[in-house]
This record gives sequence, structure tokens and C-alpha cells, in this order.
Amino acid sequence: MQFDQLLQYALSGLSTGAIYALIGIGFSIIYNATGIINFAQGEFVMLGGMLTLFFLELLKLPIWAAIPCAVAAATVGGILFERLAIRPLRQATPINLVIITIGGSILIRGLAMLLWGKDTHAIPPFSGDEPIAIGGATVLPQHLWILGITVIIIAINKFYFFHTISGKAMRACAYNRRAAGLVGIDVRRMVLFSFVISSAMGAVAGIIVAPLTMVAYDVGGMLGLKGFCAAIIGGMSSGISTVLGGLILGVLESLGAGLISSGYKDAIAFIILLLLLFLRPQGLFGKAESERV
Amino acid sequence: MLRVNNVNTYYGKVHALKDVSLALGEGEIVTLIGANGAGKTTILNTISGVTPAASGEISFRSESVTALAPDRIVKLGISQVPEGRQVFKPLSVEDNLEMGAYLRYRSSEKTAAIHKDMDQVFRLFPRLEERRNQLAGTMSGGEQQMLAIGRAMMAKPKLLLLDEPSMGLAPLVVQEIFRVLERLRQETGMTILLVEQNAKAALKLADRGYVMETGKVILEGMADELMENAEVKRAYLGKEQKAAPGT
Amino acid sequence: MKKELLKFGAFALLIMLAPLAFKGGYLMTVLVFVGINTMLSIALNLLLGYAGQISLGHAGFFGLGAYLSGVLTATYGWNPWLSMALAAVIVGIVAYLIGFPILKLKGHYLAMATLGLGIIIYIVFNETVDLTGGPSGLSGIPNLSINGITFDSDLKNYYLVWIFALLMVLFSLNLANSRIGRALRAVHDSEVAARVVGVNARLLKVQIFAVSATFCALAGSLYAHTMTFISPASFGFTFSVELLTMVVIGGLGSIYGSFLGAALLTLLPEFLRAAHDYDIIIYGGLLMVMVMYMPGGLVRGIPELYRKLLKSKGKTALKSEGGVEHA
Amino acid sequence: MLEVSGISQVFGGVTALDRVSFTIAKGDITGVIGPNGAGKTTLFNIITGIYTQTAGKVLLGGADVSGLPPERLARLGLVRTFQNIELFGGMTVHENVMVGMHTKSSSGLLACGLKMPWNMAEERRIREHSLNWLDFTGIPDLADVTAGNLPFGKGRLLEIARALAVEPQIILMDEPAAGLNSQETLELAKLIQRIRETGITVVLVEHDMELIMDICDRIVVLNLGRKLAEGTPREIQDNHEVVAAYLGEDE
Amino acid sequence: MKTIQVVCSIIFLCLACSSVSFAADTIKIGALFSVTGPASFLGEPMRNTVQMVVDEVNKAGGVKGRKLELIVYDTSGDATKAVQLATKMIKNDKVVAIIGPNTSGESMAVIPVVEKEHIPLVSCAASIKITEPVKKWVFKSTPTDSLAVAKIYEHLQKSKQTNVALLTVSDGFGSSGREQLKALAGKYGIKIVSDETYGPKDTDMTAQLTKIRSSQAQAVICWGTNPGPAIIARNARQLGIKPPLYMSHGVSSKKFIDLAGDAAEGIRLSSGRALVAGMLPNSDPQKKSLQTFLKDYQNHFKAEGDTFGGHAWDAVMLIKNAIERGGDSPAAIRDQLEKARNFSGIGGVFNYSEADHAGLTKDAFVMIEVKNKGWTFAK
Repeated sequence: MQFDQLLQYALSGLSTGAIYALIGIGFSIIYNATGIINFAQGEFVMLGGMLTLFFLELLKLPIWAAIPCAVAAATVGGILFERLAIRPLRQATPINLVIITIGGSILIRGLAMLLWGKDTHAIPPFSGDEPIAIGGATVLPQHLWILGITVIIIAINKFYFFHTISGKAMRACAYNRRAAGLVGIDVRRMVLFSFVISSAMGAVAGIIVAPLTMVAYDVGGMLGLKGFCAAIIGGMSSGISTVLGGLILGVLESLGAGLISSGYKDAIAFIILLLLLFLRPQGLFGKAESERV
Repeated sequence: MLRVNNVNTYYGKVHALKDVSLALGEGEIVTLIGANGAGKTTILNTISGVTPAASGEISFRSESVTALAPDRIVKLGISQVPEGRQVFKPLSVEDNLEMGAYLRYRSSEKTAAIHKDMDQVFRLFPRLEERRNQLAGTMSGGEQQMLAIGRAMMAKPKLLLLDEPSMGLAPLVVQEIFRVLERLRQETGMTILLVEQNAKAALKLADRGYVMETGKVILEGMADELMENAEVKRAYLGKEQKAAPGT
Repeated sequence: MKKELLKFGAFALLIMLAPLAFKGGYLMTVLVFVGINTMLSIALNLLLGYAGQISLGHAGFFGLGAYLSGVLTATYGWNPWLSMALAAVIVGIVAYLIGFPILKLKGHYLAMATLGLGIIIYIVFNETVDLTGGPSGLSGIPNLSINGITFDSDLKNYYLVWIFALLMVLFSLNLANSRIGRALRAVHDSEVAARVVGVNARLLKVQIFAVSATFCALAGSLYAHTMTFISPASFGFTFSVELLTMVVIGGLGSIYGSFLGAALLTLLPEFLRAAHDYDIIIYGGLLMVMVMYMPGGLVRGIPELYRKLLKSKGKTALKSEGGVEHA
Repeated sequence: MLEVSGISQVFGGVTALDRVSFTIAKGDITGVIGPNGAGKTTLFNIITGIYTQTAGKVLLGGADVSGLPPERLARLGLVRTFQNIELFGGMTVHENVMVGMHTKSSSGLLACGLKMPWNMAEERRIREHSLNWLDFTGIPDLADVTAGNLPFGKGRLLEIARALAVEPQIILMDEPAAGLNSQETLELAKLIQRIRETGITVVLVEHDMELIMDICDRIVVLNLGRKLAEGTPREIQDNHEVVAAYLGEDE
Repeated sequence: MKTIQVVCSIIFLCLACSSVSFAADTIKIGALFSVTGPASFLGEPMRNTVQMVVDEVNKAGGVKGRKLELIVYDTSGDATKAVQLATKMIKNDKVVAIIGPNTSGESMAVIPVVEKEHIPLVSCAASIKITEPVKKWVFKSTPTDSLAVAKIYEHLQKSKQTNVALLTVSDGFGSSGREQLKALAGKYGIKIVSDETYGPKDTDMTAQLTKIRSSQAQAVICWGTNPGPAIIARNARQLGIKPPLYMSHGVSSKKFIDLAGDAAEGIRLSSGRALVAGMLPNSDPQKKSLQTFLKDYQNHFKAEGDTFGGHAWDAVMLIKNAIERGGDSPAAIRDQLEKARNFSGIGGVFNYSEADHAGLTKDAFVMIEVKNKGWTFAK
């Protein structure tokens, strides 16, 4: 019984954590390319879910068509955001960037509210909702979709960043913008790319999680913060450490809720985050040398 | 091939280049020497578009490149090997070289051609081939310098700008690097603008040289002439103290 | 120095006479909150504008002040003034202690840590139901009173709050023009250079963090005693962000800017009410536009705008003259 | 006055400094020179407490000050300037120098905010006293200019005035002549000599050899992280190793 | 400094202008709802309903020949704003009575204002604290949560389920429910074996439910508003939780069934009669009001009216009736409200008195069960 419980906590935590991881990677990609913490990242998660709903219900598209349309539309949103809010900024101090992305997130949320109303909506699961037993625990098919798609996205990411020219150029740019310019990489293009990728990833996260959690115009805030946490735990890397960061956060939350106190579970997550920042500001897996100050 | 006419550049409030003019002919190796802070690096960065000129004119193959962005200038055939190497440390040696050819990939040049050039870089620097899958950050300073040169060559430049390739390197390594530059010139006939503090090594390699001091070109001439010029030594070490002290 | 005093005098006079214009209308209520928000944004500005350290958790200190004061008076029947003083001291000490580890962090990491701190405090308000009343809030907090005068009307509260706010303005102005204020601004401009000439940057940052938190706690106590009811929702992350916005929109490093920012953001909903549901969009959009086109905040942006307007007037005048010539 | 003994610094496997030792005598002007990448700036950063060395000791007036943070060193009378001048750009020239008197004043935060009488008196002293240093460096007429708007050369003078306001025993200058024109460099040389006359020990890292050779009493040469030579300007100019390090080896 | 003065004077001038109120021969009623913010799902139908009722009343000739004028402000769920806006309605708009706010926190915050200014308030929030102890000027139309708790406990008692697990949301609604659930348990011989909470924005409650599963609970009571309970219903189904799931009236709208889908089947909840209006016997005193409300709402908004809107309907009607009986001064409205008897509204049959400003009994609630994506009376 005790083991079954633990298994259930772990499984629930993993699927929540996978979402945090996807959002967290979105944060890291933009951060590495531009040095910006994009507080509007959570809104792309919301857009993913809301747009899927829009294509499903209003345009009556089948789900397999609605999803790519939603991702594409959210990505366009990301491009617009970069072009209209980030690029024209004259004094791009960190504080101004924080405020402009917060302003952007309020704006996007407001637009979504006006367009689609304040109601919460359900989205049908991709393949039924008959629980599947794993050991003494149960999961839904959607959980498997979440884990599966997360793995695929991370694999695609890995492939992109390590095996394509454009991906390598982005890493080069993240490491040393000036040298990247000197070999002919257009830095502004890479910044735009980073917004494209992370808005698309945010949207995917929003879509795969929507059948479980439902969507409303205001779901982005908290998810965004948790994703940010995951990215910090992972040391702002756009790779596996942020994934681990997300999973650890998800599992800790789930265990915290199950074993300690459900009321304080978010507090537990944030206390761990604070301790981590105090003791290892470079993230749980970062090397001490790559200290970011 | 390259003409720099009366260029003035500012770093914030510092007037780093004062009416600097120089010229390079096709196939020439020209060196720019002078003490630190003389403005040598600034010239290279101004040519590369990193720190644009406030006034003056730069033309490459009779085309103006004065106000272009760095990536456009690379596209026209000017590659810089920056001071302090600045290789992409988290990327492997091979990836670094691929990044050098970034624009060629973007203009969808055949991968085979690019790989052929990579093999040529490996021929020049066999040590890079041994370490092709190693992360650039884990290599020694000399190897990183070789990689930086290789990376710049991958763009198939017509003009190579080299910024202090000997900086912080042990004498033996410096010798090796200069030997490679010599070979590079023999094999490809590449035009090179070499910024060096190590004046002897640079002048030995170069056809011509310019001497800079506090943002100005104070001397120019054939390499062997400059080698003998006492003024060069003065530019480095200050005027001789033997003659009446206090002047 | 004299100029500075004159400025303050004029400002104080303006504030003290403002009620005459409204005759106890509802705007007095709003102006009470402008006062409280001015205190809060001054507090944050001391930290952000002077010492250059961001905080996304200041609503937490505001809440701590409000709850300490509220619980001590409403539940334990303490004297409001005493509980207010105690709340300020406790919050100051807590901030001082937590300041050492937290201010070691920089930039986005500091933002994240303070954000986390704010959320933890918020959760504690929510969860310690027996003490705070939890999400339903805490009611029955008494008004402050002195010499038999109870601060129970908007007008009285206005003067109560603004006397505190003006004292804070004065304190902050004094501080800004003192060795400590200069050292803080020096740390902001170049930490390494400040340290090299003997400024203990770390200690100074922690001290100002504690002062900033104490100011927030005072504002919180005043809020609790004027509202007589508090609930955790007023002290969440959103409010921290709103405070940050006030400071940036008002103008970093300017005490009067803090007032402008607080006034604008507190009064803005009054103007946006006409826009109904569109207000959130206008709010978000305005935030972005302000940062884009007035990155120095109102306090620098307005004079600049004014100059530009003058210039463009001059230009059009010139142009028309030119036109005449050509004609 | 200042003694550096056996300083080594390793950055991520690369040795930037290798067992560097030398002593600086009280009242001297000492130059530290060397080609690019020789480790001069690293050494400077170690002495002034910005980096902590991997090995070795720094002694100030006989006391071990290794690893002390810069603010402590300032109180012990060691102060520095920066190559790319680090001014407090948002403050006036006068205020910049007033910050320099931080260690020579003591009012606490509360006293400052509440304008206590003793704080007022101290403030007046700081205000007046700091003007002397502007006079000393020859920029008293710029007192009310915002530091960020100063031309580079004047900024350099301000930085020195601010450092002098600390009333140090020893001042380290990182490339003070960088970015100055020849007239300004000349004035700088005079200023440095006047500083020495007040009894302050001066250490320079400099590339302007003329300046170094003109005003230094002793010179320390670094190359590739090691101490290459040490001596009077004459000795250094005649040292073959130094010439080789600068101009390249004769093969 | 000049600029500051200029700016200040501009701001003050603007405000002075905007605060001029126009006198007209209408009866002004204020309404405070959080049309945006976390409780907007309550505030929006309430605002719609109030607007609708006022329009209908005016169409029918108004009250005693005078038109009603509605002043609605959005509090966006912020207690501070609620207080400001309440003051604004009273001082600038000169309203004679206020409806709302719809959250307990905001209502509690507004109470000192109306008490001081002597303006009657009919709150649309659930917390028992609003009218207990009785405050002279404060009434409430939304049934107190303790009544809903009593109804559920009565049901559990009947079916002999004594061990219950609580899963409540950590916002005003949930924590007030949790308090009542704990307070009344003893009275009905109920034992609380597990007491869990979740955050209003949480997306997965399997951890809490797993813990509940391992307890000895015979029933699970969830207190929250959408979407949380829908997620809980789905999580419970996923985990195969056997004990029946009880919900509060916080989910009594069709929306809940839409969100929870199949997982909603069999869930029981305490609710007002609006959900089952069609199934009520004609003898039910509320039937007429319910049908009017539902019909009007359908006509106006092309959507199904829910209980939440209903609470606002009751509030306006109570005030309207009070004005009809006694005139339009705030004091008269207050006195007449206190004398309201046997008013059959949407939320129940109201009987206000000097000692009771909530006016309802637990019979305001019925136990309902979800069956075939619809509602039936629970056995």
C-alpha cells in the first residue's frame, strides 16, 4: 500500500513535471539567446490550449489538424511579440525587459479573455480516458501522451541544437554573440528564432496538458512561474538539466502534497528553490565555473 | 583590395582611431604593429563592422563596406580571427568549424564542398583533426588559436583579419602558428591583415607593415625596413633613457 | 540643499491642501491608497532605484506588516500603535537576516528568489487559518486613534497616511543626499568601484533591504488599520508586480517619481473604468508603451516630452517659414 | 609597503600567474609592464581583492591581507583605479569624490535619514573636504557636472581624485594613460609625481612606455604569467629578455 | 518640480471632472461584482442578471413610477478596489443600496464602509461571517455555506456514512466551507478522517486523492468552484476512488458537467433549485420565480441562467420589493428588507428578521445527483 502510494505520487509528479520542463526549456532558450527572462512564457502555454479549443470548436477541425494549427498560431504570436515588444526596445535594461514581458503577458491574457471569454473549457483527451494500471498506481492515456510528447520534443530539441547548423549557430550565439557575428551569424535572427522555438514549445505544453487540466484565459501565470522554477533548478540550460529540474519540481510537489501538507506544497517547492539559489546559484546540475552573475 | 580611408572610431568617449588610413593589395600579407592600446584591434573591429566607424570610408574590392553589419561583411569575404580566440567553447571542434561556414550552409552550398575545406583545415592543423569531437573549451590556448584560424578559413574568405594570434602563448606555440600562416600563404595565396604585438615574428612573415601609436598610424613601410627602424622599438619600449634623463 | 527643502515644502503643501479640492468625495478614499502606494513604491525604489536590487516579493513584506498589526490588535487586543511599531521592527529584522543570503544573488536570480519569498509568505497567510483567518480574511481590525481622535473617516485617514508618507519622503530625500545614499547610488552605478573606495556594498544592500521592508511593513500596518479588514489576496505576486510597475513608470531613483507612479497606477483604473473589460488590455499595453517610449519613467519622460513638443513646434514653425520662402 | 609573494592563479586549468613575487617600497612609483596576456590585470585584481588567488600571499605594511575584500583594503589604505574608468555615472563629479570619503565618515543609515546634528556636521565636512581633491587634480570647475557626461580625460582625473579622497597609503592605477592624448598624458605624469610627493606610494600598470620610463622608480616586467625582470627603467630597457618578449625572439 | 506640480494638477483636475455626478430622477442602485479576476465566473452572470432585472423592471414601468438606475463596478476580486468603489457609489453616485460583492473577502472589506455610511448592502457571497454576527446594514442573498454543509451532512447521516474526507480549495470559498464542515461534523456524528486542500490554480490533485484513498473515508466532500472540482472528479475516476464524491453548490451549473465529462456521473451535490426547476412540483413556492428567471435569462443572453445569477436576482428583487413597500431612502430600504417575509426567490424562500440577515434555511438546498449528463434529485 505504502509503495503503491509512493508510485502514484511519483507518476503524477512526473507528468506535471514534464510540463514544467517544457515550459522551463522555453524560458532557457530565450534566456540563453537574449538574456531575457520572458515572463510572458506562460501565456503561450495558455494560447496553445485556447487556440486548440478555438480550432476544434469554432472551426470544427478534427483534433489532428487543430493541434498543428494551434501551435502555428501561437508561434506567430511569439514572432509578433518579439518584433513588436522586444526588438524596438531602446533601453533594454534587465528591469525594463522584465516589465515589458510582464506587460506583454497581461496584454496577451487580456486579449484571450476578450476573444474567448472567461470560462474554463474542457478539451477531449487524445485517446480516451480509461485509466491504465501501472503497479498499484493508475495513469490516464493522456499522461502517456504527455510523457511521450515531452520525450519527443526533447529529442527534437537535442537534434536541433546538436545536429543542425541553425541549432549550433544558436548555441554559438548564446555562448558568444560577438564571435557569432564575426562568423556571419545574424544575431537578431537567432533572437527571433529563440522566440519561435519557445513559443511553439510552450504551446505544445499547453495543448498536451489541456485535456487533463482544462483551459481558461488565466492558466498561464502559475504554470509559467513553475516553469521558471524548473529552469532555475536546471541552471538555465536548454537541455537535460532543465528537464530534470522540471521533473524534480513536479515530483517534489506531488510528494509534498501527499506526504507533508497539501496546503504548503507550493511553499515547499519555493523553499527548495530558495535553498538551491542560496547554496548552488548555478543550478543543481550546473558546473560551478559557469556561474551566472 | 581593401582600402581604409581617414577612419575615426570612438569607444564610448575614447577616440580610439584618429584618421587612420591603410591599404592592402591582393595576396599581400600586411601587419599592423604597435604597443597595446594603440588601436590595432579597433581597426580590425571597425573593418569587421563590430565597432562601426564614426567617419571615414572603408571599401573592399571597390565596394563600400563602411556601414554594413558583421554578418554582411563576412558574406563579402572578410573573416576575422578575434583577439583572445573566442572559439565557441561549448561546441565541439568540428561544430566550431561548421559555424565558420555558417553562411555557406545558409546559401545552401553543397555539404561536400564544405567538408573538403574542413579537410584542408585539418591538413594545416593535424591536431584539430585528432580532437575533432572534443569540446573547444577543453583545449589548450594554442589549439584554440588554431581552431579560431581554422574557423575563419571555413568561410572561404578573400581577406583574413588576424588579431594577435600569439597573445598569451608560449614561444614554441607561437612559432608553430606562424609556420602555419606561412604555409597558408604559400598554399592559398590568401590576403592577410595581421595585428601583432610580437613585431619580429610578424614582420618576418609580412610583406609590409604599419606601426600604430595612440590611435594613429605613425609609420609604414616594407617589413624588412621596419625591422631595422629604431622608431619601432621606441613605440614599444619608450624613448631611450640613456640620453639625457628627464627629456 | 535649500532647493531640495523648497521642493519638499511645495509638495507637502500640495498634499495637505488637496482635500480642499474634493470635499470628502470618494476620491479621498482613493487618495488614501495613493498615499499607501506611495510609501510602498518609495520603499521599493530605495532598493531598486538607489541600490539597483530588484525585488518581486515586496507585497510579502507589506502583508507581513498588515497581518502582524492586524492579528495583534484584532485577536490579541494590543494597542494599534504598539503593534504597528512591533510589526515594523519584526519585519525589519526578518528582512535584515534574510537579506544576507538573498542579496548575494544578482539579476534574474534575485528576481526569482524574492518572487519565491513573496509566494511563500502569501501561502503562509493562506494556510495559517487559525491565526490569520486564511483566505476569508481577517476583520475587526481597529482604527488607529490618538488623543481621542479616531482615524475612521477618509479625511482623517488621508492625513494619517500622508503624514507617514511625507515623513518617508523626507527620510528618503535625506538619505539620498547623505553619505549612505551616495554610497548606495555608487553601488548601483559601479559596485566594484564603490567597494574599492571602501563602501561595504553587501552590508549596505542588506541594510537598505531591511529599511525598505520596514517601510512596507509600516504601510501594511496603516493599510490594515484604515481598511479594518485584510485578506491574503491583497498581498500576492500580482501586487508585487504592480509595485514594480509603479516604481519603473514613476522613474527609478526618484522619490517624487515614486509618488507619480503610485498616483498614476492607483488612479488609472478610475479612468479605465469607462473601458470596461478592455481595461486589462489597455493596462498591459500602456505598461509596454511606457517602457518602450519612456524608459526613464514619468519623472524624466514628461520633461523630455515637453521639450520634444517645444522642439517640434519650433521645427514646424521653421518649416512653414521655409515654405514661405520657397513660395 | 606592499609585498607580493608567490602568487599563482589558475583559471579553469589555465595558469594565468605562476609564483609571482616582488616588493614595492614606500614612496616609490613602481611600474608593472608586460605584453598582452601577461597577467598584469589579473595580478592587479588579486592585490586589490577582486579575485582570490589560488596560492601565495599579499602583504600590506607587513600584515597579511590576502583574500580581504576591496572595501576592507580601502580602510587599510589601499585603493585603485580602473583601465576603463569606473565612475558613478549618474552622480555629479563632486558627489563622486564625496563617495571617496566614505571610509572617513561614519554616520549610519538612520542618522542619515533622520538628519541628526552630528550627521549634518559630518556632511558639511565631507562636502568641503572633497573639494580639495578636485582642486588637487585640477577639475574644481567641473564639480556640478554629471560624471557620466565627462570627457574621458577628465573622467580619469576624477577617478584619481576619488581614489585620493580615501586618503590611501598606496594607490594602484590600471593603465591610467589609456585613452588619453599626449597632452593629457603629460599632465597625468605630473599629477602622479605630485601624488608621490604627498607621500603616497604609486603602482602603475601601463602600456605607455614613455610614461613608465619617465616617471617610474622601479619596473616589474611580467610575461606569460611569470616575473621576467625587475629593476630601474634603464636596466629594463637594456634587458634582452624584455626586448624579446615585446618585439619577439631573435631566432 | 514644476513638472510635478503640473502633472499633479492635471491629475486632480481630471478626477474632479470625472467625479461630478448628474442628478436625475431615478433610484440608483449600486452593484459591485468581480467581473474580471479569479471569481469572474460568479461575477459575470450576477452582473448580467442584475442588469437584466433592472431593464425588465424599467420596461414594466419602474418602481412606483420611477425608473431604477443601476451603477455597476468591476472589483476584479480585489478587496482594496471593492472598498474604493463602494465609497465611490455611496459618495459620488449616491446609491440607495448596494448589491454584492460576490466574494466573501470583498464583502467583508466593504462592510465597514456601508455600516459607517448607513447604506444597505445585500451581499452575494456565501461566508457565514457576513451576517453573523448580525450587522445593521448588511444582508445577504446567497445561502450561507453552513446550510449547504448541513444539507450534505444530513444526507450522509441518512445513508450512514460517518467517515468523511475533505478536499477543499484554499481560497475564500473553500476555506469558509472547510471551517463549516469541521464545525458542524460533530453535530451530525460525522468523523473527518482526512483534511486536504488544493490551490485554486492547481492542475493535478491525484496526490491529495491518493492520500484520501488510503484513509478510511466512506465519502469524499470537495468544496470548491470550477475548474478544480472537475479536475478532482476526473482524478478520482482515474484513481478509482470508491467512496462517493460530494460537491458543494460552488459547482452547481451545467459547466461542471461539461468540464468533468464522464467523471461527473454519480457525483452528488447540494444545490439551489435552479438546476432542477423543471422537475419541481407545481406546489413548490419557488417554481414561479425560477421559471421567470430562467426564461428571462435565456431571452437576454441566449444562455442558461445558473444559481449564481439567481442570487443576484434575489438581491435586486428584495431591494425592489423593499422600495415598493417603504420608499427609496436607504434607511427605509433597510427597515423593509428586515421585514421581508416569505419571499420566494431563486436561492430559496427568504425570511429576514432582526436576528437573521441571511434569511434562508437549509431547505434552500436540495441534494442533486449527476445522471446521464443531467441533474436528478439524489435519493
